[in-house]
Amino acid sequence: MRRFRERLGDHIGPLCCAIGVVAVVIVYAVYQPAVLSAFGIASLANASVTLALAGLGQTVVLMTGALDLSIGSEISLVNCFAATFMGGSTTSIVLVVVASLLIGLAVGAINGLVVAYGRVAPLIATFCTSFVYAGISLTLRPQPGGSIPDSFANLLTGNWGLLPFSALLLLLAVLVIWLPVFRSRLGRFILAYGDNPESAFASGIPVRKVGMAAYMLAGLFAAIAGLFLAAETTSGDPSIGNVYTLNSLAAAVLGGVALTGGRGGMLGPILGAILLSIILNVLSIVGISAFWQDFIEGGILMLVLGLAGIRLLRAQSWMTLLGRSQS
Amino acid sequence: MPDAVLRAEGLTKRYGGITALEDVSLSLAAGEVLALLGANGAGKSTLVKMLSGNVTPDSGSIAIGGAERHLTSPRVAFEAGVATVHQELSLFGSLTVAQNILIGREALGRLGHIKEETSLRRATALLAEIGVPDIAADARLGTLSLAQRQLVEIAKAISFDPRVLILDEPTSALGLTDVHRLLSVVRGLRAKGRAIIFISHRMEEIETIADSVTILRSGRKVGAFPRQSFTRDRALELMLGETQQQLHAVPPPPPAVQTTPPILQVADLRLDGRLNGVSFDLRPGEVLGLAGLEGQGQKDMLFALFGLFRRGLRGDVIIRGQARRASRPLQAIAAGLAFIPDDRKNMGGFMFLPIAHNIAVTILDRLRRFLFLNARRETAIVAELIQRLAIKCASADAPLGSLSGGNQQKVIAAKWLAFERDIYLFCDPTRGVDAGARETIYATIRDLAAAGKGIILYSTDMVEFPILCSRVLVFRGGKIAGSVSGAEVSEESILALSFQDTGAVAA
Amino acid sequence: ALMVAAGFLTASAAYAQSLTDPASLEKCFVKASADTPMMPAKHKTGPYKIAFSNSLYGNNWRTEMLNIASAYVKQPDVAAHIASFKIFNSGNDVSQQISQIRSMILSGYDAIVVDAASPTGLDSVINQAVKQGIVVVAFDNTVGTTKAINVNEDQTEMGRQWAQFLVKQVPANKTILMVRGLAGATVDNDQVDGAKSVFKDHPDLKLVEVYGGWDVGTNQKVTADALATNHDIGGVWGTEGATGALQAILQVHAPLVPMTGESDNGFMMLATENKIPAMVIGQSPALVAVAIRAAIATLSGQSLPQSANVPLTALTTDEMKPDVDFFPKLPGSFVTNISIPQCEVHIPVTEVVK
Amino acid sequence: MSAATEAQPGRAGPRLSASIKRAALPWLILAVVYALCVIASADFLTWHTIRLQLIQAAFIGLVAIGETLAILIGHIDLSIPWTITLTGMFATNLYAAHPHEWVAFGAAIGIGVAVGLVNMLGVYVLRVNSLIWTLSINLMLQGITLIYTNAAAPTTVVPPAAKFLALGMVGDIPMAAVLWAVCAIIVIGALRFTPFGRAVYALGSNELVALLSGVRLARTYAAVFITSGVMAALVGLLLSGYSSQAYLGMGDDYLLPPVAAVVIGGSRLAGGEGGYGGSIAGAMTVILLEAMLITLNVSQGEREIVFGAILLALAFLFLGRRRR
Ligand SMILES: Nc1ncnc2c1ncn2[C@@H]1O[C@H](COP(=O)(O)OP(=O)(O)OP(=O)(O)O)[C@@H](O)[C@H]1O
Ligand SMILES: Nc1ncnc2c1ncn2[C@@H]1O[C@H](COP(=O)(O)OP(=O)(O)OP(=O)(O)O)[C@@H](O)[C@H]1O
Ligand SMILES: [Mg+2]
Ligand SMILES: [Mg+2]
Repeated sequence: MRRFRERLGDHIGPLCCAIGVVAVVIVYAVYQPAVLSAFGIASLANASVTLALAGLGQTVVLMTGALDLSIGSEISLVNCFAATFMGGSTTSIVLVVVASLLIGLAVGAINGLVVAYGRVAPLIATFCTSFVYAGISLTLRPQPGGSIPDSFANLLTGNWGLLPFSALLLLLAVLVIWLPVFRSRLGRFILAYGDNPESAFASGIPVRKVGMAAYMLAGLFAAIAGLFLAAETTSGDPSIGNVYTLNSLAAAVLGGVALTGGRGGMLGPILGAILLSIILNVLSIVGISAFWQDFIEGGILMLVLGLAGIRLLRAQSWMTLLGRSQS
Repeated sequence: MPDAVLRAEGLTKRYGGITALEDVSLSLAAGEVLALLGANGAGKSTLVKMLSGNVTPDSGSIAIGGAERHLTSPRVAFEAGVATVHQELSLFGSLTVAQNILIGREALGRLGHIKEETSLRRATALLAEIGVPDIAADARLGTLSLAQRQLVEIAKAISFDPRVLILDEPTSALGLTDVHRLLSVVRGLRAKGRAIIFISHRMEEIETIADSVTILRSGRKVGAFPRQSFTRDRALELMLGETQQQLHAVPPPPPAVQTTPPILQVADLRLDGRLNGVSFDLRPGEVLGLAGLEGQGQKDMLFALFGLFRRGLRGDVIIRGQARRASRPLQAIAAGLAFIPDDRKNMGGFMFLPIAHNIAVTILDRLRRFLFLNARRETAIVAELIQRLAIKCASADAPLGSLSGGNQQKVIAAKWLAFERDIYLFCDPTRGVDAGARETIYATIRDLAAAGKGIILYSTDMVEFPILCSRVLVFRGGKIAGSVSGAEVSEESILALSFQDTGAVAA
Repeated sequence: ALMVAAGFLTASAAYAQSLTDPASLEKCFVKASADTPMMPAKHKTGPYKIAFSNSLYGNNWRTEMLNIASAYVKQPDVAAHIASFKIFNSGNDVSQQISQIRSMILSGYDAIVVDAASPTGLDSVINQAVKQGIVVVAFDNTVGTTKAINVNEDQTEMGRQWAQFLVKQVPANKTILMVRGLAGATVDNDQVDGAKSVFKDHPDLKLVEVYGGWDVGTNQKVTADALATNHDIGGVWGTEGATGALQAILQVHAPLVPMTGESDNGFMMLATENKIPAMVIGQSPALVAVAIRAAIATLSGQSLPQSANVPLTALTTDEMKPDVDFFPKLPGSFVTNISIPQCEVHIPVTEVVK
Repeated sequence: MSAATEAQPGRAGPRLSASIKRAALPWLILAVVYALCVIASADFLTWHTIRLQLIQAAFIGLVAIGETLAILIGHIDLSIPWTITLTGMFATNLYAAHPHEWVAFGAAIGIGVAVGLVNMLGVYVLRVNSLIWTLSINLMLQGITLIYTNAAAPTTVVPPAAKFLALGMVGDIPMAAVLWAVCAIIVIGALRFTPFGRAVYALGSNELVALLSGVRLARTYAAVFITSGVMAALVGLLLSGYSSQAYLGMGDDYLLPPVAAVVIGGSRLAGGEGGYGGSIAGAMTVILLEAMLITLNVSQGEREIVFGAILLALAFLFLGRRRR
């Protein structure tokens, strides 16, 4: 029983998100039954996948107890790169996809170098690099445009019966990146490092490499998100990623990932991302003015952050409370 | 000695002005248990941290199995065959017991994935081997008690199957039965030819398990001898050195006059599991000691009085006849309490702010003239305190962090002398403090008592009680196990009360 | 004001027939270039379900535009063609707009009107909509795909006309300050291309370019900066937000010079008040009405150019009439050209200011 | 004093010069940037040009007061942009309806106080990471502004006092700069010479020690975040005065530049070290950098790269390093 409650406590974030998603989808379907068609499901999936990927990337970094404010710029950068250089031929598509993923790893590595080896506080470090990456996207592509071949676009955004390819992409990212990482030692190290950096060092964990790897994984997920956005919009836009920085944090926090590190899984952020993405759609379907969207989005965030804070208020001693001080 | 598994030569480590360890050499053979003895701050943990790769020595060398090794990180030490149980545990609350034990050495499948089942089996076997099958290998570490965690930490070190195993105060959190289990594991390892360094403040354990004893004092090795020539008296003399004589030379203050009404009354104070019904009185002019083994509730008692627990505290705290149980430090301060913490870095002072600001922080309201601080008065007060406590500093504007540990501790005391309170709570005020500074702090405590303040002193250093306290409460399991007062206050009487049920270990 | 509104209503009733009248359409929808193809007509019986997918919201122009859209579809002659009309706002988030249009496809609309968040980002979802038989009309921020009808004002021509006005007014060897819009935006590039095609024939004029971001505050700031380091400015080529440029000039007591700008109420008020030679041509928020009209016309069997421009109307200071062309009682940020007579779009002020 | 301190000139010397270096560095950076501006255009030598930059710097400098305090206590305030816009919108609108200046200024201060209190609630009471909390508040305020204004700039009627503060002149000196100077003196004085200042540094150095020393944490948090909110609100009014109207984009430039001003000004992002003196130099540096990049016609992309890289270099070299 105690074990069960423990388990439930762990999964309370994902559970709440799952309930939220189901509720929102029901409201959606009432107002617009066609959303349950193949095309509708693909629409929902496409709308959520980018944020889900960004949320996964953010989660990896959060689990080490740091944070990444450059995720949005990384997404924009890869998006602009892909839309600018992806030709029509299969070889060039493959090359650009590979190069995009490498760019994601590279910008992640830069963050990791600055934070883990340069010992600059994560907040400032990624705040600064986000400007550098945004500047590079703007220089690469001063205005939205470029092109993405239909074949690539359809590959990522189409659907096969009830199965949207975008959901497959997310599944693939989870199967090929998340699961192998978190089933391996690296994942264990990431969690351990976020849980207690001093213990991690004393346990012989290569702490700097782990910090670096976390940022590189975040960059990789951001790159996939950027590629998906390129396919979805068939173009590049230097500001397209901006919304994902804060929203990825929101999705992760909604999904029960602790900002203090050491805790989190992939289901929570994914469900959190789906909830956040669909809710805006539903708001406009239900007829709530767009002006309310920022308000509601900010409100949801404040509510979740506040609730997490209230949980902390139960801390018994002032030392644990103040010991949790901000990054 | 060709069969030395571990040989350290001339290890030295300095932290700023403090010499933690100076020119210490050590050699350890297979199948040998070496007990490391020394007072608090003698440098035992520093030595351990060097042998485990957590700290690099300023000078000196370490050889393992005959080959010189540069233990630049814990990983290198593990690879060299040295596993360590640190004084502060190196575990992860959100991982399971098995994941903790095997971190970095998990059983991997062909795809590089962790085989959790295998790990679980290995961890379970290991726990059974050290005689603690009651700890479930798949339990979350965060749900275990401190003693259980200590055992997990030991299992983790043993799982390396190390040539050298270092145990830094592994028994401080353990009860009698667990200590027995641990000691038999150590014996088993010795039988397998492992070399073991064992640190403990409990003489009985040393007598039971050690093959040889090395004694540190103030960072220096002051003695090493085989178990046969070991006696408690000799060890104590070497550990405490002349300081002890010097300290004993000062007469203890007179016991408090029992007729004055108590300034502080504590009645049945409880804090879930950590304090189990503590009651006592404190009278003006009295220095009341809180003694006992580490972690028996003495510190929690001080924290509770000073309002550091926000919730969960039950029972009464009565100050000058008024109920003043605090759930915030501000309330405690208003009720007339001052608190001098042991953890200088995290709880004591503002390391990067000037000394003057550190001292004046408690009296900001009193220094206010209109909107502004009365700078002249502040300077005068600070200067007076610096002089009174003989704080060695370049100027009152120097950052606190630039001072030596002892002087930092004096500054922390100074800020509560600036803001005169009725009751002073001293939490191990001499931890890591050199002999001279100790004297100043002792004198300060005596002066306060003479001025009619009530003082509660917690110390990990047993010798301080006889020279400072008129009465000592000995804590065990969050309760007062007994008390001694006046001339009865001695290390022996306190130890006797502390060990009442663990004293049998020696047998 | 009520009288005026009533007058407009009766007047527009008279146009009821001409909403889909080919001759009238031809006057309004001018082919963007000679080789612009005609879009095939649809023959659906009305009334039609029309959705409007707007992107950015939260500036005056967009707010007036949204009000105009709601007002226009209620005018009796238009309402006769419309079964339902719904507005969706996505913000400047391309994927949000994509998913909104996808949801419109699901809802079975006959036509979708779009002000796009990205010039290329919506192409594939629009192609999908068209494949489902939906008529898509993009305006203002138009789209790249040729499956949609694009309706706009010719930004290049606008920039050119402003420049032509200035080269007539500004003495030789002076500097012209170009307060551009948002760096990188297509509209900004088009306007400046048009202007430079004129200025290149006047090499004696020195050009200084700054970005004003199309808003008053930024215009004011960058103009103040530019005025500080350039002392022989003879004219200001401004666009949206030029009110700020004019305020900066007044603020630092720089000489008053000929200016251009879009149809901001404040700009026209200041220009007439200070008697500054100025020319305004504005991107009209009523373009949305023209786009809705294009959707109705196509659905009811008319063929329109795939890319059409609405004729421009320029106004100079001496032609500006209070309470007709500009409105001294309304805020300076009010965009004045809320009607497009060439397209038979007449919107009373009371419908736009709420 | 002399009796209390044993003279150890050998130790005092380098430390003193280190703190002078720390205080001087922002001004040195400013001097370098100004020299670059002069090289870019000799007009930067004229009082006329300097005056214009001074007005812009004053706006940044005023909000940097709140940002400096927030950073000194180890936090950050990213809710400034939409506090500015909401205040501009609300106060000018209110003034149009009730043309009394005190109504507008009262409303502005009210908004500032309210935002500050909500920030304090999240950061102090709920202990949410200030970066995320204040950004969420910023989003929320954006929503409120859009709902309230219906996304249209409502009025061009602006309180004359706001206009005067933003554009007026005292002799040859802009009123905005005078206001800035007055506020700067107050803040520097408060940080140096009042119990409040001591509490700010104590809190930023080590919150637990501050708590144990009887520093009134809630009061200090509230004062800091309310000051930040009120300064943002004030700048919202000034900006409305400057442009004779409030508009929706008016706060957009106030997310990063105040933080940059504080960081360039030498305050440690982790709190406890620094002061407002440096932020003054920082604010001018930020404005001059921008003016220079405009004069040089550097593209937006390059501008961001340069900006981020300079800030990162400063952080790496001596500002925001974590200690181990
Ligand atoms: N909590 C900590 N306590 C002490 N030192 C730490 C801590 N965290 C990191 N370090 C530093 O990190 C270093 C070890 O990190 P890590 O093993 O990850 O580095 P690495 O990438 O493997 O380096 P190398 O390339 O030199 O092998 C140590 O030198 C130590 O100084
Ligand atoms: N990181 C550090 N920085 C500064 N001083 C240190 C540091 N670590 C240890 N010291 C100092 O070195 C001395 C030796 O400390 P150490 O922890 O080795 O003592 P110990 O013998 O293990 O004491 P205990 O019995 O209390 O565990 C002490 O004076 C301590 O204050
Ligand atoms: Mg290594
Ligand atoms: Mg120790």
